[in-house]
Amino acid sequence: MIHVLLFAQLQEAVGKDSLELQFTSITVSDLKQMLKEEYNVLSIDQAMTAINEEYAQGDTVIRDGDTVAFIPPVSGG
Amino acid sequence: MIHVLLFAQLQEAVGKDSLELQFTSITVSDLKQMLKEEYNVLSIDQAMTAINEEYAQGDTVIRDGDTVAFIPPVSGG
Amino acid sequence: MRQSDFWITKNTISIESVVEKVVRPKAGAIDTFIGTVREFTKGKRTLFLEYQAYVPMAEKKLTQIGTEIKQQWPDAKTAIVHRIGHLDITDIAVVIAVSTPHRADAFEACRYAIERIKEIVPIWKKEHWEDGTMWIGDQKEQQTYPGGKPSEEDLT
Amino acid sequence: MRQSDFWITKNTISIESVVEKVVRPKAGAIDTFIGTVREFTKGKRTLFLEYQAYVPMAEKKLTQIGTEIKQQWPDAKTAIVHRIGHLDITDIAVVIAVSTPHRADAFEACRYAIERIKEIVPIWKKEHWEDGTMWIGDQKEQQTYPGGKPSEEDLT
Repeated sequence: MIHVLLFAQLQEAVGKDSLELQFTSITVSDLKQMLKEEYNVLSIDQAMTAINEEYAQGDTVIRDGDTVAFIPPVSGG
Repeated sequence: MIHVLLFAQLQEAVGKDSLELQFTSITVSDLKQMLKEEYNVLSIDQAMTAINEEYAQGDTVIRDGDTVAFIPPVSGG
Repeated sequence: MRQSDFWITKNTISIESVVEKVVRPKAGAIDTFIGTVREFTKGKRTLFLEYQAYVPMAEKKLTQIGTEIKQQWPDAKTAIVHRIGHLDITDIAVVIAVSTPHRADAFEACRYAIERIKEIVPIWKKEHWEDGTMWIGDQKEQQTYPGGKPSEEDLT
Repeated sequence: MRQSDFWITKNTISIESVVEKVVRPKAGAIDTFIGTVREFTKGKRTLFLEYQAYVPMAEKKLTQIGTEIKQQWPDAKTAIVHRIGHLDITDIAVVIAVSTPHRADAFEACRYAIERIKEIVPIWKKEHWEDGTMWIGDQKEQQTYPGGKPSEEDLT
């Protein structure tokens, strides 16, 4: 099981703040592609990805038990 | 009458925080010279001068009723 | 008193509570940056804002900024708090405090901290304007990330 | 609330009381500089400090610095308070707050203010060290003024 966290415009586009997905392993890029198609959220392309609270690259493999967060361009301050 | 204000090391050197002097007019430079000799305060040469709370040049004439302050190098902050 | 020097809060931020974390005998200078909610941005009127954060990661990234500052300015001590939730005009959204022995470093390190917050800390601002709402991104006006990721340099 | 935004006090300075003078809807950024009493300077240990001011002129010159900032950064609002009398290690000697619509100006104007304080505001610091006392001058490490006066540029 992979825990997915969504924030800001992604959260509103998907209509949920988290998802539980039945993968044992998937790359960041593939997961993004899957979500883009499933929920029609094009803006996920602009989002950074964090695995277990650390930024990760597109080719990083997400494993069972990981928490993945999609992070739209930030605007703190 | 000219009112003279002294601060910091000048105040301690002269032993007073103010003086009343019987001049009707005198330049800043002449007043400094006079005080330097009278009180042996060489450090007055490093002091800036303010007349009525505005900085003044050495050739400015101080007049009866003016308040003159000698301002050693400042160290606020 | 709270343990960490880097935190997210839903409550009003007390500036003194942030500054007191960096006051110390070694320091003669403290620079603080305070971000407040501005009413007008490019002619558009903001009614209020909503900040959202990925809280545990945001606190981790704020802590990382403190570590980065320590590496560049070894004598510096940093504290940062960011508020989330509903904020009205003039409310304080963020307070950064950096103390150093001498003032030039405090200014530079504090400036560094606010720039880094806008790069790497997962916090989002939703503008509530008179005529609609929008999640604001990309305050630094960087390009979007083609690979969906910032460069190594941005993140480390 | 006090009328002026530029003042000298004998009491403990509340940072919030200075910041609240510059908070406003137009501003999104506030930079503050806080000067505190440092224990060690070039290896010498300070026990406490004594600040003296030519109060009415000092308040006038602080006000002038606010005016200078307004000329260079028209959207800025500034408040400055300086404490005098006996100050212990870590006590706050000065607080400057500058608010602007955008952050770069706040940092620059605040930095400008502290530099100008050290040039033109008649306030003096007496160090009380373990082994003696001294009035400190010339923090900017400028030359002494041969004519007993700073240049026009320094004063206007």
